[in-house]
Amino acid sequence: MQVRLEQVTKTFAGSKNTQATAVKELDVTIASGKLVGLLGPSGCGKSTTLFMIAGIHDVSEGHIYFGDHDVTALPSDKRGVGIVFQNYALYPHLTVWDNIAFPLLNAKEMKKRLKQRFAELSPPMANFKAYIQRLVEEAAKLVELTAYLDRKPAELSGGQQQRVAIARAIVKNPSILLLDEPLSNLDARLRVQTRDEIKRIQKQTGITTVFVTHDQDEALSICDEVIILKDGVLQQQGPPQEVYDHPANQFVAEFLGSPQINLVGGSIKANKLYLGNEEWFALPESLSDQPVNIGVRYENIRPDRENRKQAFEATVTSIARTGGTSTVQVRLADGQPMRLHRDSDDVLQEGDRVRLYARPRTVYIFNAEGEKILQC
Amino acid sequence: MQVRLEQVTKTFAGSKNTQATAVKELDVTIASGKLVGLLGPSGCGKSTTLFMIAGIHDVSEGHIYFGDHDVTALPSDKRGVGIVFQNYALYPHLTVWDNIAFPLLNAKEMKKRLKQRFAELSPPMANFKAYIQRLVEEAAKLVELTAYLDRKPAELSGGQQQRVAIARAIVKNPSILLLDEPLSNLDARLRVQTRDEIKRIQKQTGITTVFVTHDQDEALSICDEVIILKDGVLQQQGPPQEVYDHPANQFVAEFLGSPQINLVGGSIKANKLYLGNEEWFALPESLSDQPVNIGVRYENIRPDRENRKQAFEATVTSIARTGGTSTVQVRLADGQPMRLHRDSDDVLQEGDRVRLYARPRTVYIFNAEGEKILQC
Amino acid sequence: MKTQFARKFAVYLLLTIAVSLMLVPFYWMINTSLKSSVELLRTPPTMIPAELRFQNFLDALIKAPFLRYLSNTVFVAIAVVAVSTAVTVLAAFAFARLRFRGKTLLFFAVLGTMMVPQEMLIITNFMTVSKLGWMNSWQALIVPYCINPFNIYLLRQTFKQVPDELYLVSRVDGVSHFRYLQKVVLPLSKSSIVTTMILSTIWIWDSYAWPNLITTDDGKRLVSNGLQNAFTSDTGRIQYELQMAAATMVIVPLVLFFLLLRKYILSGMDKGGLKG
Amino acid sequence: MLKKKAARQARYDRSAYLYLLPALVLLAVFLLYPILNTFLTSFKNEYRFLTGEFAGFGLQNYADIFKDATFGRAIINTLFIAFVCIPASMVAALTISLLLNAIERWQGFYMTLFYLPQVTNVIAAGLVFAFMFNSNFGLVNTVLGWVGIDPVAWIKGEGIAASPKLYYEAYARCLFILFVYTVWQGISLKIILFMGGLQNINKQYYLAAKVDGTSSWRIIRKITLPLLSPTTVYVFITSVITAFKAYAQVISLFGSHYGPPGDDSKMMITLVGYMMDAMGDYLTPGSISKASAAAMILVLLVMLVTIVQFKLTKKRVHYN
Amino acid sequence: GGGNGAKGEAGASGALEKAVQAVVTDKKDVTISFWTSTGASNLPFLERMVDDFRTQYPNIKVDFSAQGRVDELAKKLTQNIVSKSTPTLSNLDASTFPEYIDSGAIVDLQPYYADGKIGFSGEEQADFYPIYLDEAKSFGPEGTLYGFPTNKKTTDVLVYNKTYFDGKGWTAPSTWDDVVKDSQTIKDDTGKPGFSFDNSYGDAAFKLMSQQWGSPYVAADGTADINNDATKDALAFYKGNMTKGYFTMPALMPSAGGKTSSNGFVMEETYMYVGAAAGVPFAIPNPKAGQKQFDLGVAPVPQKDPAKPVALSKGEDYAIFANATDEQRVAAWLLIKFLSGAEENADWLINSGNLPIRKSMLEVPAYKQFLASDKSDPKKYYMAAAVKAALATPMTYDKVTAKSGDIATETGNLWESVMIGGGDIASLLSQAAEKVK
Ligand SMILES: Nc1ncnc2c1ncn2[C@@H]1O[C@H](COP(=O)(O)OP(=O)(O)OP(=O)(O)O)[C@@H](O)[C@H]1O
Ligand SMILES: Nc1ncnc2c1ncn2[C@@H]1O[C@H](COP(=O)(O)OP(=O)(O)OP(=O)(O)O)[C@@H](O)[C@H]1O
Ligand SMILES: [Mg+2]
Ligand SMILES: [Mg+2]
Repeated sequence: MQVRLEQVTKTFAGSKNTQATAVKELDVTIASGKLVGLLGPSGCGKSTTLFMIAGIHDVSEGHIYFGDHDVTALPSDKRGVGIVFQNYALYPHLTVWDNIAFPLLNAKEMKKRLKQRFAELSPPMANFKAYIQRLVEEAAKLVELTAYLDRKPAELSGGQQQRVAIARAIVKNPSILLLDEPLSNLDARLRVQTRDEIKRIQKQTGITTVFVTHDQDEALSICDEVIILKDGVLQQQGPPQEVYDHPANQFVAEFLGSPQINLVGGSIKANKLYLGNEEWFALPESLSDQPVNIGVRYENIRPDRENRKQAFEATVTSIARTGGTSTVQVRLADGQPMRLHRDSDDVLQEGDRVRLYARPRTVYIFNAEGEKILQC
Repeated sequence: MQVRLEQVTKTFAGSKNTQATAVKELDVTIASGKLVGLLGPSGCGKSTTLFMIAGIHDVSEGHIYFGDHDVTALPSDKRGVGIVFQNYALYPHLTVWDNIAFPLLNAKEMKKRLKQRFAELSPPMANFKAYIQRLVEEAAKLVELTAYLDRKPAELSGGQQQRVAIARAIVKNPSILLLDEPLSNLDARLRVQTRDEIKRIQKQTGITTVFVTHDQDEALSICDEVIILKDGVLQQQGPPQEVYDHPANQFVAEFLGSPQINLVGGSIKANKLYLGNEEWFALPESLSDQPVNIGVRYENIRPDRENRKQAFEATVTSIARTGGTSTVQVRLADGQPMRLHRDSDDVLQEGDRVRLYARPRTVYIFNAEGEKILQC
Repeated sequence: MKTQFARKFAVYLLLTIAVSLMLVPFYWMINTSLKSSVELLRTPPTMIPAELRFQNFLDALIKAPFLRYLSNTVFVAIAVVAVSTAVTVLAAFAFARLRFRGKTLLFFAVLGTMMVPQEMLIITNFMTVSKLGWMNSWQALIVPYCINPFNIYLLRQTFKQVPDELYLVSRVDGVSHFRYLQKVVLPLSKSSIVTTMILSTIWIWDSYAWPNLITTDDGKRLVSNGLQNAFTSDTGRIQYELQMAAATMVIVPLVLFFLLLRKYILSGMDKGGLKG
Repeated sequence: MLKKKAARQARYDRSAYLYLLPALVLLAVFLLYPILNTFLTSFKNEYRFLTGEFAGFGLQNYADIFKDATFGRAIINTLFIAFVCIPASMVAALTISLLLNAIERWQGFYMTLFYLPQVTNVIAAGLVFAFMFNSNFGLVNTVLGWVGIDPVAWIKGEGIAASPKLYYEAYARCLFILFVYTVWQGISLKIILFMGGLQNINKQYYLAAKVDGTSSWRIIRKITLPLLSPTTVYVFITSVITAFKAYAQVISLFGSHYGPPGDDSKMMITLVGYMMDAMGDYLTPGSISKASAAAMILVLLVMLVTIVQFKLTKKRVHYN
Repeated sequence: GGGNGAKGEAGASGALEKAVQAVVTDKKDVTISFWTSTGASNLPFLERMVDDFRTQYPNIKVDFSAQGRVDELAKKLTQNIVSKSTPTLSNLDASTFPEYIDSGAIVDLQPYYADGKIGFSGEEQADFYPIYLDEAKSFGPEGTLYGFPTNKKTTDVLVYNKTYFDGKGWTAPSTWDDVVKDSQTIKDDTGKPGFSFDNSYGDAAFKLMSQQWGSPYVAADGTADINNDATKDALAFYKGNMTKGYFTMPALMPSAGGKTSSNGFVMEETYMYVGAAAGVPFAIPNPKAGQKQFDLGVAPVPQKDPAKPVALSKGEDYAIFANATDEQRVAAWLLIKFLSGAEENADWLINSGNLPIRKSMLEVPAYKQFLASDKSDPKKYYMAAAVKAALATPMTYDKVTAKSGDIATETGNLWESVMIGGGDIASLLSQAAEKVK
């Protein structure tokens, strides 16, 4: 199912007669069957957007469509979405099993659909209860909770609780799945595993899925598209690699990429790009003279072994190894810092003078307002 | 302050007369003034350990020492620790300001200490209230919440709530700081920033800090030491790079490192290591013949351009670009998969046959029980 | 450690003192119920009956058809508790959770009815009931008790404390309001619901004027009427020892009822499934 | 704009009326209708209950009431119960509840004991209080004797009609007895309600505060009480409303003439007492409507007080 | 409201005859309901009488039930009048009658009383103590009989400590002067007040004494007449003796409290009191309860002027409700008549201590035997003594009015206020008179 937000705005009435606009005139289309990541800094309106799609928050202005259907006024129980809350929202009095089975057993629509599916089952199963049991167990297995089905939420660790919430959302096979930071409390292994599993389920069933995350790795590795918000305003939407490679503005460039992109001051003078005071390369387009910020990602800066013309000089100030790679900190001629990545076993030493280069197409040029004015 | 756990065990009485051992005979010493990361899969007992240190959970067996002082029976309010709960535990009826100021204004000990510090302030401040105000504001600024001081928790986003909890723990400058996944809901930028800030504060004040995280990057980049648990049992303790480079067993090797370490089946025959069926290299030590698991990290596998003897052949099956690097999936001669990292702009193609090698000292050999039997 | 103990001790001591003070009338009731009519008149009164006269209980039972009154009361109480709990829960849920027009107004109407003295309503209600032809009927004893604004207010207050997220997630899952009420709100609000049930029961147990007015048939009397009427002589003198013996017997079911439900009152609202 | 409004409307839960239906029907029949009837009756002059005849509508009944000095006394006494006795019994109940909440062992046992007065027979309670304040051998005087205080004649009316000083002394003593009785009477239920409320507070908050080294007293003040506020407001509002309807306790303590023997001013009368007296006189024309007028004034007063309470407490009540 | 009454009058005799024919002759089945305020201890005796009636009239089904104290019963009746669901027959307090009559809620019994077939013969009518019928006749207008005396009649008597009196060589005082004289000696002798007057009915002392002193209490036109010199004198008399410590009140006795003197009396906190005849058993001392053993004496109430004795009757009367059909009325009347039978009442009177309402009752052997009880059964003995004392003085009644209840409350309060509170007699009297106007 396609989800379309049309000029959607959400304003909260604060406790002291103040108003907070959490989402502003958001225009976004989420194509049917896609897995879309919602990214942005804390407090940018991700959860709010999700809640509006789910029908939990009223839309202050604008419209939301599921397919061709305007659901703006549709109550949440009629929207047929599945959701994982950022704070889990498990039923505290129910066991894990009951929590997962809750939507199956207690939603009329759902039950009808399940009964039908049960009837069409091949090979057929003996009874409906066993079918439910199987569904719950499958979901539990997926999130590795099979051993905990009898426990109450209070007896689970944080990550285990989160997994129950995921199982509960997935078990009902919704037509739209909304996940609010579903993996934030999981360890790396389980995280990768669960996200791959979500991806698999999503692919298999074609559920349109919106996925809030603050982890770009996650976003970049499983999402078909990402939507990037800042202060409730849409910044960019597109396939993750596309957005990564072609950030729409300085914010996106800075936000995506870990470690953060290198940003150094520079300027355009007579259609030439200056890195600090040093001339770097000539621009393919003509742009007015102005001070600019130049963004280059770590991995796009390499030692220049071929003596390229466009290389620039720097001094290694420190080297930090993290896991398999080293982060090398260098200083440009005018003192601006920059970082690059090298393999851990590279032979650079502190104090070395190196020549570095980056291909022009990996260099983003932003004006003073943070708008991207050029990427070759 | 040094924290020492001696044979600490924690057993929960479950709801149905069952017993769950969350932590088992844990022997750990956290050196004074260190920042220690507590790692392990979800449900392995991290929070439980933290709660026992804080005095929130009673210890079922064993002893906990702060310095030379046995605190096992000391109530939590006498322990002088600061804590961030995994689920924040913000006071719902108080504003952000009040939440942060809560420990400053409501603990007698604390207030006494603050008054003293206030008296010794240079330059001196006009009144104590202003001093508190300043402390709260500093903490709020640190977590970028200055604009939200008047709000109640319910009016904050998930990440904002988490930041309040961090500010509340940090503001009181505790002698031991316990953080339970304090950054799980923050976006990458804020995450890096906050963790650096925590590191800075920790360094500056010398607070012994225990830090639960599921993010190894985090652990590896800021922790002085990491402690790795599995099912409540200590697996390894040591400086992060040390643990990364010299995992004590297969579990640790698998757990640390993202993406996960390559593990391929092999065997030892006549003191030679076989990768699948292919002979790889001779072992420097003599070991009995046995089937083994061989672990090699992604970044330690490289295309062999120098035609080394110890290289092995593989076929590229797929290439996935994520951000700045590509993950290359290859198949060994006997069909076992392996992955390696390359720069995104490497020229490998699917179907290419490549020769790969890894230095022997980056190769871990585990026996069938998952114990490490050799790392050259 | 020492202060810890001293503190605990002080708490128990205070509670014990408070409990003793509270229980004086209760003790007096039992004390009186075991005295002979002769000893009852002794001045100053004896603190412990010189001779425990359990005969009083038998006498009380013989004097009035107490078992009948008691079973009547139990029947009415069960009916009232069942119906009024249903009515109250539904209304309280609507007030606590649902959105509808006129909510504030209706809620204030409910609150408003709490303010009118019950005694004033009896006159009109008597007319209503007699017009309905309910005189001397079980309905007349049951139906008017099935609405209690105090309980609606109490439950609304409790229901409001169930975390919003639980409601939201069940709505998103397509769970109907009723199901949500049944499966989530009720289990989480056990303690308050049980409290209202106990209050309703006590209400029935203690109510005197209305049942007295509406029943003229001895077969439908409730215990409170029995208590008042059975032990009063024509000269207005009351046989206290019998009355107290009867009173003691009458409250036994209430105490048992409370003991049975006590653990629910102390169960509280589980909030373990939420972060934040 | 129009469209937006339509959207809003659709978000109303229509089924709400279904949920309310049984309650509203019963409410209308057994509460609202009688209230309306009372309201009408209060304006009927010379209303004769038996025949329903009356001499037109008017404010005569209200005028009569306001001319009556007894009515003023009823208001004062009622306010005393509502705003002196009730707060005191709330504080006592809250204190006991907090103590109860602080213990684990025996908690249920103590709860049960505290609950017993709630089921104790009203007559037994009345008897025991009369006995407790008996001037010769009452418990209170006995205890006072232990600490060397002379016995006090608690419910004593000698000479009070002749001497204002004696009258007010007697009045003060009666108020004291009423105070003790009212506090005692309401405490059980309040403890039950408070305990329910306390159990609903997430223990996590206590943990967080405890780790910070917050003293128990501070925790109570800064966390327990604010989070208990919905219960407290409920208890307060309903207790005050109940207090305004106080009647049985003054009757059981002071008899149907509302005072010590020798007093004919009905010094301890309450609003409902006033109403009941008028109602008790139901055969006298005009009497029932006078009672109705008193009831309406009572309702008006309670409503006023309740609204003020709501306004005052609204900001302080915390729901999650 | 008066519809029923009007109909009753229009076709009175014809309808009555028809109904009598149906019930008595044709033995047509008819069901009546009968409510009583009789307390639990005496109820079985009344029940037995009703049972006897049922046996005698198998075609009349009687729903008999006790409905609590007389004031509760009255409240209930009033409600049921409004909702037109009254019982057929009930007993009522005298003060209830005027308003019930006024609103046509009850039936005039005169036609039944005088009926040739079911009424009372002249001889039978003369058998009743006239006071009771006169009082019933006084409820309504001239010539009507809206009530009919029940068998629950009593009056106040003087109870005294006979052992003490015998010790002094005294007999029971018959005048107030005697009472004062004896009290003075008692005071000097024991330091205790000699006399107390129950105020369990609130207004009893006020009513009795003011009338003995010559106040009309209720004027001929039915209005209250209490603010007069006679009343003032009576009050001043009692008050004066209280000040001297000769007289007391129940509320002032340590052991009594409340409104009855008997508890103080058995503790010898006083030596005489005036109270209800039926309450005499409570004045018997019980050594097991730590009380000193002494004998009682029971005498008629003291008088101001023995030549013009005043003693007040207390009790209830039957009424038949207008709601009832003609046949039910006849049946109810038959029950009333049955319940006033002499033989029938013996057990009731013996056990309840109430006064006989017919002279012939005194002749019933069982009752005769009761009156002759000796001390071996102290309770019976003293109850009989109380009956004898009560019968010794001719009784009177006060005409009831719609305001009777008010007057009683006011004067009751006034009495306490004067005697205990020390209030000023004149001003309190004028206030009270104002209030009951
Ligand atoms: N109150 C409890 N009763 C029973 N079992 C519990 C309780 N609390 C925790 N456990 C169990 O103890 C184990 C350890 O829990 P703990 O909360 O320490 O895990 P954790 O390492 O913090 O995990 P996570 O990363 O998911 O938060 C888990 O398996 C959990 O289910
Ligand atoms: N109920 C509310 N009342 C007022 N403001 C609110 C409310 N809920 C959210 N906000 C504000 O709206 C903004 C967006 O909130 P939202 O929860 O959507 O953020 P988010 O993107 O999900 O952040 P996070 O990653 O921290 O969860 C925040 O600044 C938040 O403070
Ligand atoms: Mg969020
Ligand atoms: Mg945890």
